[in-house]
This record gives sequence, structure tokens and C-alpha cells, in this order.
Amino acid sequence: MVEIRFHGRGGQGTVVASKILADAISKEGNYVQAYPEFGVERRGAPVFAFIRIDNKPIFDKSRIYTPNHVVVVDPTLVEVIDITEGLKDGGWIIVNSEKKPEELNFPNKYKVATINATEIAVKHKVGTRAAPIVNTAIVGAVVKVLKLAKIDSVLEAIREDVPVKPEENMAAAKDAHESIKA
Amino acid sequence: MVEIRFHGRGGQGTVVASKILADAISKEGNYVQAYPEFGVERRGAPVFAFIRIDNKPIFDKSRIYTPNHVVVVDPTLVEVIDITEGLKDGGWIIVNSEKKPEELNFPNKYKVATINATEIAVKHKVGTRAAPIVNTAIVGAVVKVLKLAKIDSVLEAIREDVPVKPEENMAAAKDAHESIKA
Amino acid sequence: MKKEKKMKLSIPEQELMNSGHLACQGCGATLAMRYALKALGQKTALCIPACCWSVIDGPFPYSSLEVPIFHCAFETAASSASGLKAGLEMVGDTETTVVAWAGDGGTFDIGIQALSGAAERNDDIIYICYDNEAYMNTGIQRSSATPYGAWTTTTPVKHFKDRPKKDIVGIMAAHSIPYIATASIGYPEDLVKKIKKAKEINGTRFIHIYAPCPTGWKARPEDTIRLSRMVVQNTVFPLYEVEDGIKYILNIKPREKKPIDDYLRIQGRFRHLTEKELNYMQQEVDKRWEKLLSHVENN
Amino acid sequence: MKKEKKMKLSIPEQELMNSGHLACQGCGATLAMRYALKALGQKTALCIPACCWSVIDGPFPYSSLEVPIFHCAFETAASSASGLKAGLEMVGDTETTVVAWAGDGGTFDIGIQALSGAAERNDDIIYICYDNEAYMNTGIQRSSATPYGAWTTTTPVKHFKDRPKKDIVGIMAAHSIPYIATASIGYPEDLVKKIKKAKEINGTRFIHIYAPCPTGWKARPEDTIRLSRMVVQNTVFPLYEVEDGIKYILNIKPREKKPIDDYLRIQGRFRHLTEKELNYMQQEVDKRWEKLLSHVENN
Amino acid sequence: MKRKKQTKKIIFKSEKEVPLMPMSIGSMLYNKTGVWRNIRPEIDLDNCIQCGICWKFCPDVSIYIEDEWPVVDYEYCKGCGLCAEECPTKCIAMVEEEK
Amino acid sequence: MKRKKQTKKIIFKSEKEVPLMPMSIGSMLYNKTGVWRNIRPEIDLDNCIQCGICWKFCPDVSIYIEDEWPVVDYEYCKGCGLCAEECPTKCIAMVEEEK
Amino acid sequence: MRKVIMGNHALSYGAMLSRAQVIAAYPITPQTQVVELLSEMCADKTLDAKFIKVESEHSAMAACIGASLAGARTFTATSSQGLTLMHELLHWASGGRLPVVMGNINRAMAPGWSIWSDQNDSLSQRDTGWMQYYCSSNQEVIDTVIQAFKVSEMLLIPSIVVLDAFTLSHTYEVVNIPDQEKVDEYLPSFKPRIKLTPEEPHAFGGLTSPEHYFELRYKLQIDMEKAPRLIEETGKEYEKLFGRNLGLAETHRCEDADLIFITSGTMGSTAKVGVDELREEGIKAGNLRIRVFRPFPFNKVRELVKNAKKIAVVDRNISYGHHGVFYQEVKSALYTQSNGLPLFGFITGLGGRDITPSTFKEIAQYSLKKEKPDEEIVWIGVNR
Amino acid sequence: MRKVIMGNHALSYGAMLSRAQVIAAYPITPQTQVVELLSEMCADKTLDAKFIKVESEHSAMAACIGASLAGARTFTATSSQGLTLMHELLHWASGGRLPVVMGNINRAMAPGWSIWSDQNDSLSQRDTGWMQYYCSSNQEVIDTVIQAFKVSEMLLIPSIVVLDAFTLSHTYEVVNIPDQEKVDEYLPSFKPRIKLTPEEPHAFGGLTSPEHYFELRYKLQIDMEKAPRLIEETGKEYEKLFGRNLGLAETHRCEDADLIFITSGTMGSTAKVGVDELREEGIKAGNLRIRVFRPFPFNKVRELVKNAKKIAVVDRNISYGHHGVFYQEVKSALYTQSNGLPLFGFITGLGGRDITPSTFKEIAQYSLKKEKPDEEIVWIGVNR
Ligand SMILES: Cc1ncc(C[n+]2csc(CCOP(=O)(O)OP(=O)(O)O)c2C)c(N)n1
Ligand SMILES: Cc1ncc(C[n+]2csc(CCOP(=O)(O)OP(=O)(O)O)c2C)c(N)n1
Ligand code: SF4
Ligand code: SF4
Ligand code: SF4
Ligand code: SF4
Ligand code: SF4
Ligand code: SF4
Ligand SMILES: [Mg+2]
Ligand SMILES: [Mg+2]
Repeated sequence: MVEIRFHGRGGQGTVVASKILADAISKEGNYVQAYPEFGVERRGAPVFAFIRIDNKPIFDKSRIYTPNHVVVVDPTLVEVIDITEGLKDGGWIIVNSEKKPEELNFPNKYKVATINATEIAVKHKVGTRAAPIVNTAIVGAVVKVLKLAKIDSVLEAIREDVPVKPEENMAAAKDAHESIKA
Repeated sequence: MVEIRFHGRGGQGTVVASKILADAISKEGNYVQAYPEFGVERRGAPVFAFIRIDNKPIFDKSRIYTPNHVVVVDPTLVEVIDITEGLKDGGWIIVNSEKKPEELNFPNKYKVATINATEIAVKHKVGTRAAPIVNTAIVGAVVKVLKLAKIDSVLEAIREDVPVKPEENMAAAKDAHESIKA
Repeated sequence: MKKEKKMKLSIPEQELMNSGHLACQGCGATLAMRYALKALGQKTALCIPACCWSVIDGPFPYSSLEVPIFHCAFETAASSASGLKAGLEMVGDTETTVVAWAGDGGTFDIGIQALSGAAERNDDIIYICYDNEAYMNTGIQRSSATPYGAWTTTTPVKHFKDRPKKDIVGIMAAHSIPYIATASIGYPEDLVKKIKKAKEINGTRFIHIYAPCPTGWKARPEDTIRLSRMVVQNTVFPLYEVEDGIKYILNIKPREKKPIDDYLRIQGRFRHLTEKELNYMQQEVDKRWEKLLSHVENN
Repeated sequence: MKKEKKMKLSIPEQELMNSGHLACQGCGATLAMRYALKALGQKTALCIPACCWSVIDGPFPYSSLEVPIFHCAFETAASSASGLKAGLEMVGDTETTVVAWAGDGGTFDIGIQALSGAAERNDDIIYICYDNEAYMNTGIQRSSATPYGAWTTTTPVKHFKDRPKKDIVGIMAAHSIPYIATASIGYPEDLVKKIKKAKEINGTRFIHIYAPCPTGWKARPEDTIRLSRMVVQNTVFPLYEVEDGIKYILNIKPREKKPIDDYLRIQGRFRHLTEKELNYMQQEVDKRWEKLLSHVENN
Repeated sequence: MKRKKQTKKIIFKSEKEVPLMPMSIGSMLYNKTGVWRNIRPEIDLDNCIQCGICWKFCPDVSIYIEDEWPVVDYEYCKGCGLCAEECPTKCIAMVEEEK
Repeated sequence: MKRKKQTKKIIFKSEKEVPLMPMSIGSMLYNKTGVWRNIRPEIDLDNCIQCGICWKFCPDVSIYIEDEWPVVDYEYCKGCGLCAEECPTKCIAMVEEEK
Repeated sequence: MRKVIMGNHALSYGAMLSRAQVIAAYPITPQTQVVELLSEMCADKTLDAKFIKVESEHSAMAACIGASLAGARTFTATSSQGLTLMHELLHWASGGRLPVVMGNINRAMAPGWSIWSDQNDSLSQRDTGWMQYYCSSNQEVIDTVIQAFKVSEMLLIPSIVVLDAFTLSHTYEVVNIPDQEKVDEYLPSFKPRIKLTPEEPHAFGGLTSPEHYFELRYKLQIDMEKAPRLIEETGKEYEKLFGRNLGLAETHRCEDADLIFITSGTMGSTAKVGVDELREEGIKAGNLRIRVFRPFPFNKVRELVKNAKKIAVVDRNISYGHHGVFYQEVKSALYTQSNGLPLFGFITGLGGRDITPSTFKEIAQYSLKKEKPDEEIVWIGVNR
Repeated sequence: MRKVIMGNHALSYGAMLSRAQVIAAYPITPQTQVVELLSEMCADKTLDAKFIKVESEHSAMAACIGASLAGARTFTATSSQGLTLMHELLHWASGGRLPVVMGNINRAMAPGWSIWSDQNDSLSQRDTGWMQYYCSSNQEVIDTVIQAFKVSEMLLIPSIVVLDAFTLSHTYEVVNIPDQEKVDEYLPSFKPRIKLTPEEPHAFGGLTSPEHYFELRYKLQIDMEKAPRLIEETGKEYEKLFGRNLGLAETHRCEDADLIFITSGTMGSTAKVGVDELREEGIKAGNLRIRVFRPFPFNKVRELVKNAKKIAVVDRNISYGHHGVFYQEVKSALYTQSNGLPLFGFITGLGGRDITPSTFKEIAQYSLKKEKPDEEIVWIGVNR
């Protein structure tokens, strides 16, 4: 069983990201459980989303406290909160950032990968420069690094889940999938 | 323990009659329990009231099915319903009527007394000829026949319970008390 | 026995209300129902919340009406009717007129939210309020339809009702529903006409019927109709219609506007009032009448 | 740094609302509260039913206001306030102004019965409705204050809200309470003036405040105030007062009555509308404006 | 046309006969409200002008029309007096029920 | 005058410290909403005419007045942009928070 | 003062003697006389209280909650439909720790409309965090209202005082009306620990996260568990002043009883007559009338039944899909202790069907003839 | 069709597949997505139903009752405050024998405001005559709505389908969406025995005197007692068509268990993980998840626990002044049979406090170390 925590801000579609990932994984016959933080979401305020993945049905309905990996949708959060809280040793930290992994100097018990999802989003015209929609690009990158699903499953999921600009979003996901280096 | 059932019509103050009687009895240190029929009362429609009397506290809260005596406030009811239903043998039937007891030809296992309460009410100007208020006169007669309380207790009770024309009502009760022959 | 002409019947002959019901002698609410059903016909379903009519109709397993009734919760006349209407339509019955039939308490007080909601959605129901100006079924307690000055068991003479009657028609007009009308059982032909008119309109329709209660008003049963005419003639309860919440139509304009005194004098519930209060009440009646007339003119 | 003059403050300086609250960026409801408290002062008690404000204020054990709050049940703003007022008086506090502070859902829909009851009794409370035209706290569902044409999560674009906004002021006016006023956060000075005026009156007072919700309206946070001015200038939400349910006073009569298009264009919730609907909406706005003007004249 | 309908009192011998939900299966016509009456209306047809007003205003539907003339249905008439009060020719008298 | 108040987060060591009924005992000032901000308002006081409009329209009470000049309280400012939008001299600029 | 009054007026007198400060109530049969008399008391100033004549029971309870939060002593009365319409707010009053006292006339729930007695209305409020007292006489009604205010205000938990429709509400009985001075001594004015006031502004009832909610509700239960002791203490105190003890339960000839009836309300009074008649016939019956149902008097019941051979729990109510509520809860109370003491569950008197002394004879016959209960529910008086 | 959906949407799909004809509902967190999706389904005609967008839950239930009386299949959904606001009308729907089906998201009752899960809202409706199903997965939610309509319409008794706030309502899980044809086969359109129509005019719900009321309510209970059998039969039928059985309860490793947890809702799913972990440690634990709480599955529970040495009932709720509701009712169910089988009552997770696999380890430790329960209530996770 793999447990992942997403960090984002209200309005950035962090929950949607986890949902798309869940769909992609389910398409490949695995079991998933995804849930948002249980509370009130406000644009700009830090939010979480969680996902559990397994190859058999998942019965544990408790919250995730010690994720295997974390995904950071908004880089500025790194200063604001401790995104490594409860993160298992050896887990991946995947950050949306223009910086290189080493520049983020996280404790080296974690593996770090960065993806400039903002750049990619803007390039593919998903969202605006002021408010880029980065979640689809993130998912594209995450499945690559964590080997959770094939990119095609992700693209399919995006087509179903994203009503506005599905093509552009798929392109962004693909782009991120290819460009990220783990 | 003595149980009495009152028969009257909605609007004739049958319940008030039982309440006055209860007060009179309580004044002499005995225990009473009085209750109306449990339902919707409509002017003109037949109604009942019940009273239990004892010299010790009364714990039985069930309805009265087999009264020791019945009091008929409205003579026309005699044709309409069986006022002797459940009445114990040897019990009194006290009827507001101009007739003589024997004229009412009730089965002779019952004792019968009549009192022309309507006449008395009109005489003492309680209510109108069309709608005489007979209940105080009735009570005056009842306590005499059944030896339940002194007339003074009844008068006291009337003073407390009857807001309109208390004096006239007391006079009516007294009058009935004296005029009835058991 | 001579027999020159036919009996004159000014309202439909069909009776959908039977004798044997449990209303008091001279009950106005009962006449209101008798007339309403003559106008509505048999393809009608009633939602009756707790009120005198839940007693008048008779106990289980009986009824005194020839139309189906849902004896619903006190506060749900309108919401029950909305649901009933939707249900009937989904099972293929689009003809039946669904009518919420409630007293003033069930309309002005505890039922006003459900009514406001139905009106806002413009649900396809007729809501009829028979107004006897207090909670009669429970023994004469004040409602917000109880007029200023009246005695009730919860507004004792020492502290009689000191608030004006709630302007339910004004409230419903603000909901701009297609049709609103006031009616009085003293004018059965007018009442029948209005309910027939309402029946032909879609959306939420509201009828406010003045229906005296001899028992609760301490009035003589035989005065029920008299009161129902006086109240119109003295403009305490004018007869009018409001279309789409804006168009006001006055149905009866008394030749000479009568003072309210005689009207109050024959009701025990007003016996305690002094000159001062009577004058105040007369002024209020005049004000409201003027306001209504201005509405009518502004059409 | 030059410092020729004093900073100009057109509304009271005292802040009874603190930073750190949980409102979204550019929240109109929050400004409404900030202004209202400036007018009411600290001797104020609020009854806040379920609404965005039950979140904005902050979770237990915190609050962002310097006045006492009763976070009451959704449907009980008015009835809780009536009880609170009675209670305070019985324990000797006759000064405190008791204010029911509710959203449009808590006022137009689930709370309207309690409000109508309090108004009928003329209980001594100020009822303030901040209107963001939908159920925002639960994620943008339609309320009866949602305007015609608007998208919400329960009125999807395929089936947008097809009923007009409920005329709450008309409804309250029919209750002939002493004071009613509309206000917009785009005119803070006017808003403060009205609430101060209300504070000096006894009985039930009703204030209806227009308070944009960028989140629920799909509008830019920085447009909140702009919208709050436009809505007055195009007479979609005129600023006026009603005394004793009859005397109408218009506070702002726009020099030139603006069309509604620009106003609608900057709100995502109206994006799906076609010319046809826009025209219809414009007509409705004009009608209501005419009606209001006639009320004002008939004083 | 005085209605002929089932006017029996309904008695359930056992729970099995009771309907599933509380619903009416009989008419209140079984309930002879004539017994509520204190005073009875008596119509003097000689002065009757057949205006139908008594029929119209009876809350108890207790005036019916028999070949064009009003007839009181004493089985149900509660004696409210409305018909007499409203009769334009005052040809209805309310007389005491004899006791 | 920027308010000085207790802005601590409240932690109950045990049930005994929890009040009997759910009631506030602290201020939301503990909640530094500045972290929500994506874009920050910057006031160019040279063009400021001290009209107080920014102060008036801030939903987060995050513009305070220091010796007659407007100052943004970045601890709480959420970056809604209202002040900039409403400033008559356009002397407030909304600039991206550097990432 | 000795007076013949109806049960409803006993509630009114109880509220008056307790000097209730705010009353918000709505009329409903068979409760109307309660509000009617209180209206008069307020009108002629025999009671100095604000009476809010609300437009529904829902608003009645909301107003009571608001008034109580302000620190005023608050009373209301209702029945059946009205009580159940308040349901959401009953949770509110208890969760908010507001010591409102309410009279409820037991009336069967619609549909079909009933105005007659059964306990489903009040017992279906058993999970709302209110204390519940069931009365068997008008005397007990007055006394209980006064005691309920005292206990509620000590614990900051609201109370319902329950009486049967008609058999108590409309029945006139001889009652001793306590005199005001002594009542004032027993029940001083309400001094809340915390209340809503601008002096010290608090926000009451704000959003409470999983981090805090549990402890708040834990405290409510812990405090409610203190009630049985307090009720017995305040009951003894009451006896000192007024000569009548107010305990958790009342027993009649239980000491040596083989068969104990567990009853409540007026049937708990009628049961005594049944017991006496059974004793005549040589059957050692006894009656345990539960007066306080919430909190459930676990220890009291355990102690009082321990010598019995059989228990017959008599319910004038039913939790559809389970059993009678008293039966269910007595079993729950005795499960851990009882060494197989046979408990029989009887349901009777729904919708106001009369309960008479012979009802208890029938119940006794059944219980004595059977070894142990072999029916989930034994129905008495249903016409099958 | 395999789909990843949230619990709330599972309710919407359930209603859609059941071809609900009238929906009247009001939004409340955490139920809103149910009505939002249904609004869309009605808007784009994927569901041919009338959606009445009422102004309160009270009117929602009133409208459902009216619609159901007309013979339409009727659905609503709510939570906590909304459910409790319907309380009076819940009695109505059952007493009127109207097979409304309702989804309820378990949310803790205010005050203070909570949007998080506990069972007090639905369990405090246990005496209203509704059947109650508690779900542990989104799959079960869809399946249960369909089954609930079938059983409700057979018995003419309404049902509540309950799911936990967030842990189910907002949690996305993989679900097989049954296909419409098969659902239509399983659940044909509703043919009421009696309905309101001018064709045969009846008056429903009129005044019902003590002479008649008792029998009507007796019949309701008798019919409700038929539910357990029907639920098992319709559950097997469902399995034939869809491969998933829907019974009264679900067990996990109970056969040889010494210690059996009695659970409900999502914690009944998490408990399985706890059981497995305990088994690893050599502790013979098992889990009995009660799926149908009303009517209470007496015989099922009796049968399933009979070989256990100890039972630990876990309640995410409390009846203040008594015990956890499941604990109380399990004791009631086992009283007559059990020969002193030790039952422990645990309360945890109120107001949304998390329940994890280790919660069950803690419970196991306590139960195993104690001979028999010596505390009325064992609190787990309260910060004392
Ligand atoms: C929730 C609820 N509260 C109170 C009652 C009691 N009740 C039944 S009818 C009634 C008064 C009805 O008054 P109105 O609507 O004016 O009708 P009327 O009896 O005057 O004809 C009341 C208070 C009830 N049935 N349900
Ligand atoms: C009885 C009840 N039903 C539903 C809810 C859920 N609820 C809480 S706030 C809210 C919407 C409030 O809308 P509004 O009054 O307009 O205030 P806003 O959130 O828009 O500020 C709803 C439906 C509730 N708390 N209680
Ligand atoms: S109380 Fe009044 S309204 Fe009710 S039945 Fe009697 S007369 Fe009619
Ligand atoms: S949702 Fe709207 S009203 Fe609510 S806090 Fe956010 S902006 Fe304000
Ligand atoms: S009212 Fe008089 S005149 Fe007219 S029909 Fe009747 S009896 Fe004849
Ligand atoms: S007296 Fe009354 S009831 Fe009798 S017939 Fe005349 S109107 Fe009808
Ligand atoms: S709005 Fe602009 S000009 Fe006015 S005070 Fe603020 S910064 Fe200065
Ligand atoms: S950006 Fe918004 S929050 Fe920040 S200071 Fe300006 S108005 Fe206030
Ligand atoms: Mg009325
Ligand atoms: Mg809103």
C-alpha cells in the first residue's frame, strides 16, 4: 500500500489532482482511496489532499499520518509549513518548482524531484500567468516518478475529469511526464 | 370509594359541575379525582364528566366504567343515550327534570331523584331561559342526595370557581339543595 | 302546496361535503369548505394541516368529504401540497387540483415558511386559508391573524391582543404569485367565482377566506353570515383580488362605509374594549382601506 | 515623507472586527460586518445562524469579533434574538442591542418564519441580512435570494434559476415594522448611518445588505466594491428605507440609470446568459424600479 | 335529493380488519348530529319564496330540496338557527325541542 | 494603531481545561492569514492623498494608519487587491510574491 | 395551600413558584391550559416574566435557548408534535449546557392524529441530552418542576417534566401548593457560571473541530452522571421543607416481592392498586415506578430489583424495530449484574388505550405462568 | 461500470438507478454533492424526476411524504441538523406507512458547530419507525439505496441509508456502478397498495381515538419485524444479479474469535485491518459490523456472537445519561440468551475524532486485561 499527501493552496485544484491520479490508477485495475482535507477550503490558504493505493481493496478508512511520499503543488508552501511532517524515510518529495532538487535542500533521507509545472501550464495555456492551473502537469510528473500508472491512463482520466481545455491539460501532463527527471 | 358519572351537553358546564363538586369535597378533607371525557367537546353534543371520591389518596388513574351513581344534567339525553350503562345496582340516578322520579321509569334496581334545575336556574337568573346554567343547582342537589359534602362547602366552592354571578349561583345551589327530595 | 317556480340556486348544487361532521353549530369554516368544494369539483385533493377541520372532517375511519384528504402536519400545508402535486404528476395524474386547506394559525404562523417557499417556487397549488382569527381547534389562543383588541385565552382581557392582524395578503403579494383573492362566506357567489377562477390559473394561488367562529368569538351561531357581510361592508375585511402581486381589483365597494361598532358589539371577544380602543381600531381600518384604494388606483 | 493633512476617515475608526478571520479574499460579507459593528458599538450581542459568518468568525476556541456572539441554529436567527433580548432584560441588561445577523438563506428561506414571527410581535431586535445571493457556506446552492438567471450548483447552467429574487423588503414592509433599510457595502457611510438610525428605534428593525461573494459569483476579489456600487447605480439593488411599512424614502437616485450588462458581465455566474435573457432581466429591473418610485411618491 | 349512503358505524373485529394506515373507509353520515339540537327550525312553506337562501347557508347541509321546496333534515340539523336568521321572509321559526 | 493582543494558539492539555460549553476564549489574531497571499499590495506614499479609502475597504482590517499614513499589515493581508483597485490615485500596486 | 387543580395547572404553578423569568411556548392539545394560565399570571403580574408568544414550538425552544444563554430562568411546555418539532434544538440546549426546564404532556404521535397519551413523544427524545422526569400525580408535577430547575441549574443540563395526557393533564386532583417563601429558600435565583454579555464577549457555539468536540461532549456525559446523586440529595432537601421526598424511583411493596412491575407515569400509580389486588389474591407483587428516566438510574434499579424472582417491564411506548424503551434500557442496566433474572417486556396503552388495575393482573398472570420470556414483546390489550 | 466516485455521488447514483420520481432536498455540509449531482441529473434528463428545491429540510420531508402518498418513488438526503429538523415528520412518514428512502451523512450535532462524523444524528432517530442501514464503503452505498427502496416498498416502511461524514461522503473509492437494466429487473416501479387519488377518495391520517390507534401501531411493528428476513432474501437476490450480498451484518474472522468487536459504518471497515493486525500478534479477534440497525437484527447478532468469549461494542455515539446506543441495544438483544457473556462498551470518535486500526488494538488490550466490564462506559481517545 502506498500513501501520498498533496500540498497546495485553495483554488489550485489540489483535490482534483488527487482525483485524476486516482482515476488513472483505477483504470489499471488497482484500488485507490482519495480524500481531501476534512474542513473548509479557502482560496490561497494551505490545503491537503490524500491518496491511498493498493492492489487489493482498501479497508482502512482512517486518515493518513505517515505518507510514503508528498507532492507539493505550490512551492511557496515550503516556507510556510513543514511539508515533511510524518513523511516516511526514503520517500519522494515532488515539488512544483523552477529550482533544481538539490537547491531545495531537504534532509537527504528523502528523494526529491522538481517539475516546473507553472511554466508548463502557462506554455500550454491552462489557466493564466497570474493563476496557472498546474494540477494536470503535476499528475503527469508524479506517475512518472512514483511509477503509479501509465501516462495514457492519466490522459484518459484527464479527458473524463477536466471539462475545460481537456486537450491543453493532457498536453501539459504529457509534457511534464516527459520533462521530469527523477 | 365512590364513582360518579355526569351526563350533559357541550356548553352546559358539566365539567364545571364536577369541578365544583370536587372542590366542595376536598374542602372537607376528603380526596377526589375529577376528569372530563377525553375528547373534543362541541356545544349541544353529549358529553361526560367523572369523579372519584375517597377518604384516602386515590391512586387508580384508569377511567370509570362502572360508576356508583350517575347525574343527568340534560333530561333530553335520556332518550338519546343509555345513561345507565355500567351503573352499579342500587346506584342513584339524579336527573335534571320537571318530571317526578317514577315518571322516568328507570329499572327499579336504581334509585332515582329528580330536580328541576332549569326552573331553579331561571328563577335565580343564572343563564337565560334559552340557555340556563344549571350546573350549580345540580351540584347543590347531588351533595344532598349522595351525602357527599355540606352545602356550605359547595357554596364556598362556587364562590371560588364561578366568576360570573356567584351569588345567584350559590342561591340556586342552596335552593336546589333544599328542594330536592331523595 | 303551491309550486309556481323552481328553487333558486345561486351556487352549484353538487355537495361534496356531507352532514354528520363535527363542526359546532353555525361554524363558518364549514361553510367555507362547502362552498370551496362546490367550486373545485371532485377532482380535488386536499392537504389539511392540524386545525378545526382536522376534527370537523370526523375521526378515523370516517370522513365527511367526497374528495381525498391528507391530514398533514400542522406546519406543512404548503410543502405537503407541493409534494403531493409533484407525486401525482409523476404517477400520471396531471388533472387533479391540489389544494392546501389551512386555518389562520397554520397559514400566518407555523405554516408561513412552507407557504413562502412554495410561493417562491411558484408550485402549482391552490392555498386556501380559512380565517377564524385564532387557534380554535386548541381552544381559542391568539394567532397573528387575531385582530387588535380581541380577547383570546392567551390574550386575556387584562392584556388583550395589542398587535395588528398580520397582513397576509400583502405578504403573499410581495411573492408576486399569479393570483390572490380574499373572500367571505357571507358572499358565497363571489367566493365560488374566485375559486373557479383560481382553478384555471397555473402556479401558486392564494385565497384568504373570512370564516367566523361563533364558539371562539363568543358570538351567536345564527350571526355567522351576518358578521360575514358586515365585515365587508365596514371594510374590516374587503373583498379584492391581486394578480401577479401588482394588479389590485376591488370586488365590492360598499355604498356607504359602515362604522365597525355594531360589528364588534355582537362579538363577546371584543366586549372589554373602551371607546378609546374602538376609535383607534376605526382609524386603523380607515387607513388600511385608504391604502387598498390607492393600490387599486395604481393599477 | 511629507505630511500635510490628517488621514480622512469617513466611517468610525473603532474596529470591533479583527484580522485573522477565515473569509475568502475580497469577501463582501466581512466588510458588511466590519461596518455594522462600527455603527453598533461594543454593547451589542449577535445571533449568527449557520452561514459563512459561522466560519469567518473562526473556530472554537477563537473569535474574530470583540462583541459576544451566539452561533445559533440555522433557522433561528430571529427567535434566538427574541429570546436573548428577553433574557438580557430579565437579568437587568436593557442597554445591549441584540442583533440577528444572517445570510440570505437564513433569512429568505429557512429563517423566514422565525423572522415573520418576531416582526409580528415587534420584538425589540435588529435583524440584519447580508445578502450574497446563495448558500455560500455550503458551496453555492440556490437560495430564494438568488437572482433570476444565475448559475449555482443546484441551478446548473442547463437549468439556471428561473424564479425572480424574493422581495424580502416587500414582505417585511407588509409586517409594518418600524424601520426597514437596504444598504450596500459599496456605500459604507450610508450603511453606517442607517444602522445607527436603526439602533435608536424600538421594535423590530430590518436591514438588508448587499454583500458580493467573489467565490460564489465567480468574480474577481478586487471587484467586490465595484459591484457594490454598480448594483446601486443600475438600480438592481436600490438604496432606500421604509418606515412603519408605508413611508418609502429613496436614498440614492442614480443620475443616469445604468444598464445591467456590465454588472452581469464581470460575474461568472451569469456568463451563460443570452441576449434574450439579459433583455428580460433588464425589463424586470426597470419594472421593479418603477414600482419603487411609485411607492416613494405615494408617501 | 337527500343522499342515500352507507351510514353504518364501522367496527373492526380484530387488528386484521384495520387498514394499514389510518384512512377513512366510511362516511360521517353515520353520525346523526340531530341529537345535538336544542332548538329546531320549522319552515312555513306558505310564506316561502323558494329563494334557496336557507339551503345555501346551512353549515350542516341539512336543508335539502324536494320538488323545488326546502326541507329540513332533522337527522342532522344541529339547530344553529342560521337558516331562520337569513330567511328573507322570516318563514323559518326556531322552536324549542320539547324535553 | 496596530492592535496588540494575545495572538497565541490555544492548546488544552486535558479535558479539564476545556470550557464547559464551546465558547471562544482567544482571538483569531493568532491566525496569520498573510500566508494566504499570492500578490502583495505595495503603497507608493508619494502619490497617496491620505483619503483613507484603502483603509475603509479592506475586508481583512489589514491596512492601519500610522501617523496619518496608510500601512499594510502583511501579517494578515490576504492580497485580495481591493485596496489597489479602489485607490483613487492608483498608488497601490499588487506585486507577485516571489516564489 | 390545599387546592384541587388539573395537571396542566400544576405545571403552571410550578413555573410560577420557581419564578421563571422567560417563558416561550406555543399551544397544543393537551397542554393548552399550561400556557393559558401562565398568560394570565403574566398579565396580572402574579408572575414577573416575559412571555414570548412564538409562532411555533421550534421558535419556542430557540427563544428559550437564547434567554437561558443570557442567564435567565426559562420555562416552556409542549406535547407530542410540538416536542418533536423542537428536536434539533433539544440537542442544542443540552450541548450548549442551558438549564431550560420544559413540561411535556405525553401524547401519541401522528398520524393518525391522536391527542391521547403514550410515551413515544418524550422517549424518542431520550438521546438528546435532556434529563427526563415522569410524574404520576399533580402533586408530583408541581414539586418536580421546582426540583428540576434546581438540579438543571447545578449541572447546566436541561430537563423535561413529563405527564400523561388527560389522565394527568386534564385530571383534577387535590394538591398542596408549596408556599413561595419556602420555594425561594429551596430554589434561589439562577446565577449562571458563564453567560452571554458584552461585558466579557465570548462567541458561543462556534465551529468545533475533531480536535475539541469529543472532550466537550465527554464533559456533558460526566456531568449527567452526577445527576442521580444530586436528585436524591435535592429530593431529601425538598422533603425537609415540604414533607415530600423526590427520589429516582418510587417503590410499592417491593421489599418481599417475587414479581416486580417496572412502570412509569400515571400507570405507575394505577399499578399500586393492581399490586394491592394481587396481594389480596396471595400473589407477592410489587411496583417500581421509575421517576427519573434520564439519566437512567442504573444503580437504583439494580439495587431495588435484586431480590425479585421476576421482573415485568411495562411500556406505554415502543421503539419500532426493537422493544419497549423501558424494557430495552432496564435490560441494558441489568445485563452486567443480573444472574439471569427473568425480565418480561410488555407493551400496552399506546394511543391512550386505558391502563387499569386489571391490566397488571393480566401481566402478572402471564409472567407467572412462563418460566422465562419467549416472546420479544408481549402485547397487552391489542385487539388481535 | 468501474468508476472512482465519492460517497455522496454514490447516493445520487443509487437514487438515479432506482429511478426516484420525486426528490425534495435541502443542502447541508457534508451532503451537498448529493443534491448537486441530482440537480444536474434532473437538468440534463439523465433522471426523469421532479426535484423540489425546498426552503428547509422540514419542508423536504413534508414534500417527500406528500409525494409518496401519491404513489411516487421518493428520495431525499440530509445530515445532522437537517435530519433532526425533520424529526417530527420522520414519525409521520413511518406512521403513514410511506416508503421514502433517505440518505443521511453522519455528522455530529451542534453546538459547537461540527461538520465531522459521529452517529448521534441518525441514532437519535432510532425511535421514529424508520429502518436504518449503516454503510462502510461507497459500493455499499449505491447497492443499499437500491435494496432499501425494494424493502421499504414491500413493507411500506421508510428507510435511512447512513454514511459517515468525509470518511465516506467525501472519499473517492472504486465502485462498480450497476447497470440500469438489471436494476430495473431487481427493482420494478413502485405499485402502492393504497394511494391518495380522487378516484377512490380516502382521508388519510384523521383523528384516531384510543379505540383504534393501538392496532395501527401494532401492525407497524409486526411489519417491521418482517424486515430482517426480507433484507436477507433481497440481499441474496441482489447477489445473484450483481455478485454482492447485502445482509444484516458483515463478519470478519468471527468464526473462531475469542474477542468480537461489534461495529458499524466506516469504522466497521477499519476494524478489519485492526483485527488482522491483532491476529498477527496472535490475538483471536473478529469483527461483526452491524449493517442494519433498525430493525435490530436480534437473532443474527445472537447467533454470530454465541461462540465468542468476550464482546467489545464500539460506539461512535452516546445516549447521554445512558450508554453508547449500540452497546445498550446489543445488551438488550443478548440479555435473555446470554449466559453472562462479558460485554464491554466503548465510546470513541465523537465529533469526527479519527478511528484507526490501533484504536481497536487499544480496545482489545482493555477487554482482554479485564475479567468483566467494571466501568459503565470505556472512553477511548478522550484527552483526559
Ligand atoms: C407542531 C404542532 N404544534 C401545535 C399543534 C396543536 N394545534 C393543532 S391545531 C392548532 C391551532 C390551529 O389554528 P388554526 O390554524 O387557526 O386553525 P383553527 O383551529 O382555528 O381552525 C394547534 C396550535 C400541532 N398539531 N402541531
Ligand atoms: C437545519 C440546517 N440545514 C442546513 C444547514 C446547512 N447550512 C449551513 S449554512 C447554509 C447556507 C447558508 O446560506 P446563507 O444564509 O445565504 O449564508 P451564506 O453561507 O451564504 O453566507 C446551509 C444550507 C444547517 N446548518 N442547518
Ligand atoms: S371552534 Fe369555531 S371553527 Fe372550530 S368547529 Fe367550532 S365553530 Fe367551527
Ligand atoms: S464564500 Fe463568499 S461570502 Fe463566504 S467567505 Fe467566501 S467570499 Fe465571503
Ligand atoms: S330562505 Fe326562507 S324563503 Fe328562502 S327558501 Fe328558505 S325558507 Fe324559503
Ligand atoms: S338550523 Fe342550522 S343546521 Fe339546522 S337546518 Fe338551519 S342552518 Fe341547518
Ligand atoms: S486609497 Fe490610495 S490615496 Fe487613499 S489613502 Fe489609500 S493609498 Fe492613499
Ligand atoms: S490586498 Fe486586500 S487584504 Fe490586503 S490590504 Fe489590500 S484590501 Fe486588505
Ligand atoms: Mg384559526
Ligand atoms: Mg448567502
